Amino acid sequence: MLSAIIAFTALAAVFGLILGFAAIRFKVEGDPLVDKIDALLPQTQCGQCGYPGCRPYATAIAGGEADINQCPPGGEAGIIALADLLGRDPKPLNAMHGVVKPKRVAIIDEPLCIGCTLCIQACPVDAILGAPKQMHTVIEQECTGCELCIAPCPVDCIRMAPVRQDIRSWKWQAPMQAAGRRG
Amino acid sequence: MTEYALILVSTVLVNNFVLVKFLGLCPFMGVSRKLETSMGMALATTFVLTLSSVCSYLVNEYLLQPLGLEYLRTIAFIVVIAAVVQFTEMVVHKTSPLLYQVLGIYLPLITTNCAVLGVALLNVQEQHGFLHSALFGFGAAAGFSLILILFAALRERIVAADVPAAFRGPAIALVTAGLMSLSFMGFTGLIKA
Amino acid sequence: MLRTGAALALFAVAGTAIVAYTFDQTRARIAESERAALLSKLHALLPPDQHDNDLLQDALEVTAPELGPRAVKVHRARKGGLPVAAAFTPVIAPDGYSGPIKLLIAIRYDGTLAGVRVIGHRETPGLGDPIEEARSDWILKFTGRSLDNPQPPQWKVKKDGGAFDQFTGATITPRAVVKAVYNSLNYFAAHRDELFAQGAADGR
Amino acid sequence: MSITPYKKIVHDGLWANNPALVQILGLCPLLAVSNSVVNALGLGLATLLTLTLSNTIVSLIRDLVTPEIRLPVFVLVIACVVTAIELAMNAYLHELHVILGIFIPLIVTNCIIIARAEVFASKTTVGRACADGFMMGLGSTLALVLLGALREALGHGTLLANAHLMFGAAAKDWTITLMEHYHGFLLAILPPGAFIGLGLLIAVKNVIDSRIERYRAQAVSLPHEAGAKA
Amino acid sequence: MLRVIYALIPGVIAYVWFFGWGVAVNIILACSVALVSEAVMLAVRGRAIKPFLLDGSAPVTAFLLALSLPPLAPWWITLTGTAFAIVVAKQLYGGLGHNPFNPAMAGYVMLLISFPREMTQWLAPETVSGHALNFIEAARVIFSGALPPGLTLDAVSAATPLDALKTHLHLGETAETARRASPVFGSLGGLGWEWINGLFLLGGLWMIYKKVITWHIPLALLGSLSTMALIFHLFNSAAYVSPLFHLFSGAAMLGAFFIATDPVTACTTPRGKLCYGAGVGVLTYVIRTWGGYPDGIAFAVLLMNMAAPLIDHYTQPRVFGHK
Amino acid sequence: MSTKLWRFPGGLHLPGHKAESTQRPVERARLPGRLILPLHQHIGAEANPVVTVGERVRKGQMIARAEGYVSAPVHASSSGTVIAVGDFPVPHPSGMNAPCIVIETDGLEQWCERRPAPDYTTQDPSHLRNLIREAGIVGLGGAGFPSYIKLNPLGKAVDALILNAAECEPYITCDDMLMRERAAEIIHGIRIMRHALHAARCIIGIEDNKPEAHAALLRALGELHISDIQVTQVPTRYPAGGEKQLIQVLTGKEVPSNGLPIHIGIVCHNVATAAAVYRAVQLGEPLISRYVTITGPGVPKPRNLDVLLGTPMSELLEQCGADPASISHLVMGGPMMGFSVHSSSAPVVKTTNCLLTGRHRPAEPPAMPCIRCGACAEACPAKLLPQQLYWHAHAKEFDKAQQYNLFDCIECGCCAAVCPSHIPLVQYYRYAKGEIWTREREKQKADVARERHEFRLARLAQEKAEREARHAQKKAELAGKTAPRETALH
Ligand SMILES: Cc1cc2nc3c(=O)[nH]c(=O)nc-3n(C[C@H](O)[C@H](O)[C@H](O)COP(=O)(O)O)c2cc1C
Ligand SMILES: Cc1cc2nc3c(=O)[nH]c(=O)nc-3n(C[C@H](O)[C@H](O)[C@H](O)COP(=O)(O)O)c2cc1C
Ligand SMILES: Cc1cc2nc3c(=O)[nH]c(=O)nc-3n(C[C@H](O)[C@H](O)[C@H](O)COP(=O)(O)O)c2cc1C
Ligand SMILES: Cc1cc2nc3c(=O)[nH]c(=O)nc-3n(C[C@H](O)[C@H](O)[C@H](O)CO)c2cc1C
Ligand code: SF4
Ligand code: SF4
Ligand code: SF4
Ligand code: SF4
Ligand code: FES
Repeated sequence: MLSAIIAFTALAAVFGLILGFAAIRFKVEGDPLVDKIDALLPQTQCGQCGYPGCRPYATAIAGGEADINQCPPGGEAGIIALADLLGRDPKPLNAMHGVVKPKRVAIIDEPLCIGCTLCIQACPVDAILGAPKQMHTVIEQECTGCELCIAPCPVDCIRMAPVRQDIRSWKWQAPMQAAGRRG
Repeated sequence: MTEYALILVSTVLVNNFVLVKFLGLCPFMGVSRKLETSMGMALATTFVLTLSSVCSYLVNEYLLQPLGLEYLRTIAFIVVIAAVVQFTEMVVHKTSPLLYQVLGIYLPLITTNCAVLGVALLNVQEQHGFLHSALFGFGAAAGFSLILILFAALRERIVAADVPAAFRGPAIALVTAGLMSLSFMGFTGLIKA
Repeated sequence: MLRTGAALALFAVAGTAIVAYTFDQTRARIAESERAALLSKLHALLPPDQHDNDLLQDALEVTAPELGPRAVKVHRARKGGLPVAAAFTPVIAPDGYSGPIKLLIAIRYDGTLAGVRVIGHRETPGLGDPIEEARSDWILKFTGRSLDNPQPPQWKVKKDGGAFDQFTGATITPRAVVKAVYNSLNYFAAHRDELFAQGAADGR
Repeated sequence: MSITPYKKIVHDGLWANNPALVQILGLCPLLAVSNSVVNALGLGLATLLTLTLSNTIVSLIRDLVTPEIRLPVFVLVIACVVTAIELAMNAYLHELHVILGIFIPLIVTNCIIIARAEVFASKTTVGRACADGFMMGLGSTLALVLLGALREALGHGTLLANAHLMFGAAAKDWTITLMEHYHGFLLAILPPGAFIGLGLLIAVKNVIDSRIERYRAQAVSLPHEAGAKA
Repeated sequence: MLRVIYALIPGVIAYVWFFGWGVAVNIILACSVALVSEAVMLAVRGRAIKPFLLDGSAPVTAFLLALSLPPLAPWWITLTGTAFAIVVAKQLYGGLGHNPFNPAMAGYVMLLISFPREMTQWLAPETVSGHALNFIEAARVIFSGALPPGLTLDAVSAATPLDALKTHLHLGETAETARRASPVFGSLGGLGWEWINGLFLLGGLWMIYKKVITWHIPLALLGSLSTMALIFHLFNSAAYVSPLFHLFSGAAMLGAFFIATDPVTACTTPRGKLCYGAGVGVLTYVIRTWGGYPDGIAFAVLLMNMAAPLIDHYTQPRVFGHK
Repeated sequence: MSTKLWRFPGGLHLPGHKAESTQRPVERARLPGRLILPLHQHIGAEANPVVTVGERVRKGQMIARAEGYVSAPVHASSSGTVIAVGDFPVPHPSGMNAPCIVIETDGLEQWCERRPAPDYTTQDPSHLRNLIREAGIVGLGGAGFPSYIKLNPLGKAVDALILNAAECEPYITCDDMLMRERAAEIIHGIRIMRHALHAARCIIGIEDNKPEAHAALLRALGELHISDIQVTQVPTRYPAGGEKQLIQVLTGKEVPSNGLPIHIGIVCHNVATAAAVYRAVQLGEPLISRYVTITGPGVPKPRNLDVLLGTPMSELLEQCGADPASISHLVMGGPMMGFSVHSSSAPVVKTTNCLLTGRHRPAEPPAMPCIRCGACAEACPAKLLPQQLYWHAHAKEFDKAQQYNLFDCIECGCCAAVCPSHIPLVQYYRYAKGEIWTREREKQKADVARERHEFRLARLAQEKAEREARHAQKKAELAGKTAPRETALH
């Protein structure tokens, strides 16, 4: 009994000291992960994931609070990328957070705009130009299509339009599925 | 000489730890999604397993046996293992930051890889000597690594396959492991004794 | 750092203490169960009513090529001091299909078999494993046989012109077992008296 | 986190987050000893006991341990619990202990235990920790027994063979023979069978889940059907 | 795929010639089971059925499985084996083209370890047993287990040459005495087996000529197998039989040209194919010579299937314009 | 002559189908009522219109200016009036409309004034390149890459100028006929190119299934007493005309992956390009016409036509005795690399070498899963593993496809041609490449968005801080004001 205890105190003390060192160092690992995750998110900043922007969502994933299938703009590709990074199995997009939509941009019907600047305040990427009492316009290539500017507009002069397709932005589609793939 | 060769063949192929002895399955399932990661894990495990096999032998031989503390074996071994893992961790971190990048995340996982404790316990159960313990540990690790890497390569191919929805993910992975162990039955009887 | 070390040591002490305590509590019982386990195996072949000595106490170790490479423990049954039977464990049948087969063989003083049991083997499941008592009663057929039943040349499997059945598709395993039993009978015949003569002292 | 409702704990442990079928942890004992119902039950109960105790203790001491030594202390606690249990089993269920062999001490490294201690017990109240331990244990025990039953039935055509190892001589005749002169489908009791069997169990669970999912979807009549593929 | 079946036919005929009509019965049974289970699985998975039933892969699987079963194997053996091959080894992975393991061999090995007794009950060549079972009799044996009157199982059955060789060597005899002792041996390999293998060899060469398969795998396989055999034979001809025996007994040729070459489960890069074939050959020899099972082809193929993705990964050809 | 030839990996022997369109002599295509001239007929930036609707233009007059370095101008291929500048159907796999200039021809064929430079040897290369650029000449053999760029050795010593006369794809014979009928022009063009490049050697690579063209070239060389241009016959095997393949066959050198021929001291031009260069430099004529092969089961009288750029395809089909309505599907280019044109009203452009017509679209057999037979890998001239590329592209694992060197695929179509499972492999590769490019773009866009978002957050934080500061200040002032008054009360 006594010998047992002595022997063990010795072992455990050594063990504790060694571990003491190492355990502290593990802490640092956390943060780069958030960056890695954030780098995979589409940065639409739409908040559909239930967090105020992409980075918060990234932090939530890293913290194990959020699942990886909550970002509709990211779509299937986004989820797979996250699964790869985190070594999990991919899963279908969680319908609670919305569905995958074709990419769209906001267009302000300028004659109607009363220059209330509400949309400017809403836009997460400052993609709307304009000053008080002057009509506003959307910088198309900066707009991420987050739709946050739609709601605030008092005169409903903002609508979302699909990004224009032309011969240069066109790309080959995947061939129809191999034989027998129903639907 | 041949005796030691036989020990290796027996632990790597005939009594493969993962497929025949059912040890170290969690990392086997968990860290086999990507080839690179599986290789990192294989490397780390091989090192730790061999080292801890030896250390636990020493502890058992020169601490527990003399003091008649066999009943504390499990506790002692897990302590040893955890210590070895941490030790490896530090050494790697000090010597080669690059290798640390690769192995860093896996090392802690190894503590709860029952292959490691399994080897230690089996060494005692089958009364292996020092060298035998070392070889046994190494062989076990080699077997584990071999299977892990092959499995990872297979899985990378399977994710692209048109697997029925119900079987996607772990299910088909287990079926695959099953077929692997089916193939490994071919080695039975290779070592008589 | 020291604090953590100390704290851990504390936990270690506490833990060890508890375990050690449990150990003390269970030690006796464990020893008892181990005895019982072994005894029950022996009693299957040498029923308690046929002897009055403690089989586990009255044992010795012998090494003989007939009985296999390693040392074999011999438990001796006596009644009123007179030898009744001896149980050999483990007798090794070296040439099984996929490795050695471990046997427990009990032989009465008169040279008849009190029984044979397989206590370990690696034969092919479904082919070689009918030698287990659980799988078939093949092994039980040895009980009561002796060197003159059947005659020595008959101590073979039927396929080799002997008296013992083989299993369909598997001759090697039974062949190996029969051979081992036959050998140990011979050994017993040759060394019977010295086996029982040797004082019960050793083995304790 | 610390205010997980008991209902959720139960559901998680038994189904939603079942250690064996969902988290895929603690596989080694699961596959190794599930070749008969009795063995499975034996190890399952041992695991259950360990989980409950370790979770409880961990949650009790969670305020005493500094973060650095959290892990080692937990490991130590678990190791002690397991050893104690092992000694007890050796004393009172000797044969079973012999059969289960090194897989009892191996409960120490059963990943699920340390995992629960880490992510749950160390962050919540004793009651919940205990409940979680019990439920997780129950979850894996059920999985074990299910797999054990599957393999024993297919392999030998029996159930609960030699139950006396566990329940004493009274249980000698509990053995249920499903099929007389059954050929014996050896695959089931050999290692490959273990893997494939578990794979099938998981698949079955997935099917059930997706059925439930679809049912819900229709109930709520979402425009798009979630998870219903292939 | 149909051309694979054409290439099999000469061998099959020889098979029937030496071992009676049981083989034919097995093949028919296996084919029907294969097609049915394929259709069922496709229906369950919601895939189009017709194209996949017509692609001929299921029959090939069935043929190769049936050819590796004992000629009088009871019907339920063939049934479970084929079903396992198609359902577990093939369809669970997504069917044609997706399965990493050779379905036929997976089925065979499953049977071998699950029902070793039935799987080692081989029929003796008719020239040995002197009994010629016609189609009806064979079918009756297979489905009801009832042998024609006046026949006992022991009379018609015998271990396969490889098996017998193992047994005799196990008894400490030399390869030579073994070959004299047992009637099942022929001049090259096993009695009858040499013809069967020879004809499979022909079929295989025809497939290479027709570009159904490439030469890499068969060459590497047979090459490594005979090299191993030669080395050990020269080293100790008493304990190790000659390369010719290895090439012309068991499933050597069937394996080399029809089984190891399954494109889906083998390596796909040229160098990979060579490694793969060599691996199969070596493993086959190792298992035949030192392992517990008389023939190693099936296990060797499965083991190499396991390694195929890794080999492919490391044997990519140098792409045009790369260093 | 027997010069040492090398061999490129893979490749196929395809039925040529060339005789059909070489029986009849080349004839000028009828002048169409309107010419439709797309602004984007080349690799690089779209040209920029310099004419307005209603404006009268002469033949050869520049109507759209090159925009930037990699670009080419567009010229009026006949005289007439500009009646529209806007989107019209163009030959493109998307079947979309694109910006074009439409000219209503007046049939007068009035040339704008031409500045021939008969003696190019006196010109310095950069000036020649400028002429060629101004003439709107782009590669007529394939990608339509502005030729003047390829004529710029970038300070590197050019070991060999290779003329691609292989014309390896079935059905296409425009280069063949050009060589038979205008060998001299080609030779002159080659010498101009060579002068611009200071190329040490000069080789014309021609497949050995064109004896007449080969003879014509030799004859022309003889007449012009030129001995330093070598004409080499290469074995007929698709895609021997592929730039990289031809270079390997003739020189044994491999163009490095994602490198350019110039990096190994070689420049490769098509023979038609050479002819165009001759007309541009020595006659001062910009690129306004080219030979086009009209062939395939859809046309009764398959032949080659000398076509003004911008001529609607339907007119050419009619001229070859086909009723455009009866033609079920129309491919621009060959059967291997061509793409279907959705409307026969689309015009002929600089890269239109062939119109392949079919009466009824061949019913493609259903694609079965890949059985990894490796036939594709044997056929691949780039020594890729098409089955692996397909496996990953199909599973949308594009990064893996990239690891298997997707971007070394020249989309020659050999793999798809031999695939026993009839998998449209090339489509998968084009799809995968497109996806990868889009993801690159989206990634960049996302990074910008992230910056802007973070910038905004910072700005808001700052504003908030300032507001609070002001607030606090106000408070302080208020406090300062109130305090004295209270004292005063007492
Ligand atoms: C896979 C396999 C496993 C076998 N396992 C055994 C076994 O465990 N025991 C045995 O006696 N024979 C076993 N055999 C059968 C032997 O090879 C041999 O055929 C059998 O003993 C019959 O021998 P006989 O020809 O002398 O009757 C096995 C055969 C195979 C193919
Ligand atoms: C995007 C792109 C950029 C190119 N840049 C150059 C260049 O800078 N210099 C050059 O000599 N050729 C350049 N080339 C021309 C290629 O070398 C090649 O001749 C051209 O793509 C036509 O060959 P193809 O029809 O086989 O594609 C370029 C081609 C492409 C597609
Ligand atoms: C598969 C393939 C086949 C080709 N075949 C020919 C050909 O037969 N004749 C030809 O002139 N160019 C052919 N090309 C285009 C050449 O690669 C190259 O672009 C062209 O010769 C460069 O000359 P250019 O810039 O004057 O067009 C082919 C390209 C590819 C990718
Ligand atoms: C040359 C060749 C060999 C084949 N060999 C096998 C075989 O050994 N086993 C099998 O199940 N199928 C075989 N098949 C059929 C088919 O490829 C196989 O079932 C696939 O694995 C199904 O995905 C073969 C097919 C070909 C063309
Ligand atoms: S849903 Fe996706 S894009 Fe939108 S904020 Fe969340 S992470 Fe960003
Ligand atoms: S303009 Fe509207 S839609 Fe576009 S980014 Fe700003 S808020 Fe979002
Ligand atoms: S040719 Fe077709 S089937 Fe064969 S490997 Fe290539 S893609 Fe697969
Ligand atoms: S298309 Fe690409 S992959 Fe296919 S053969 Fe041509 S180069 Fe190779
Ligand atoms: S239980 Fe997790 S590794 Fe064995």
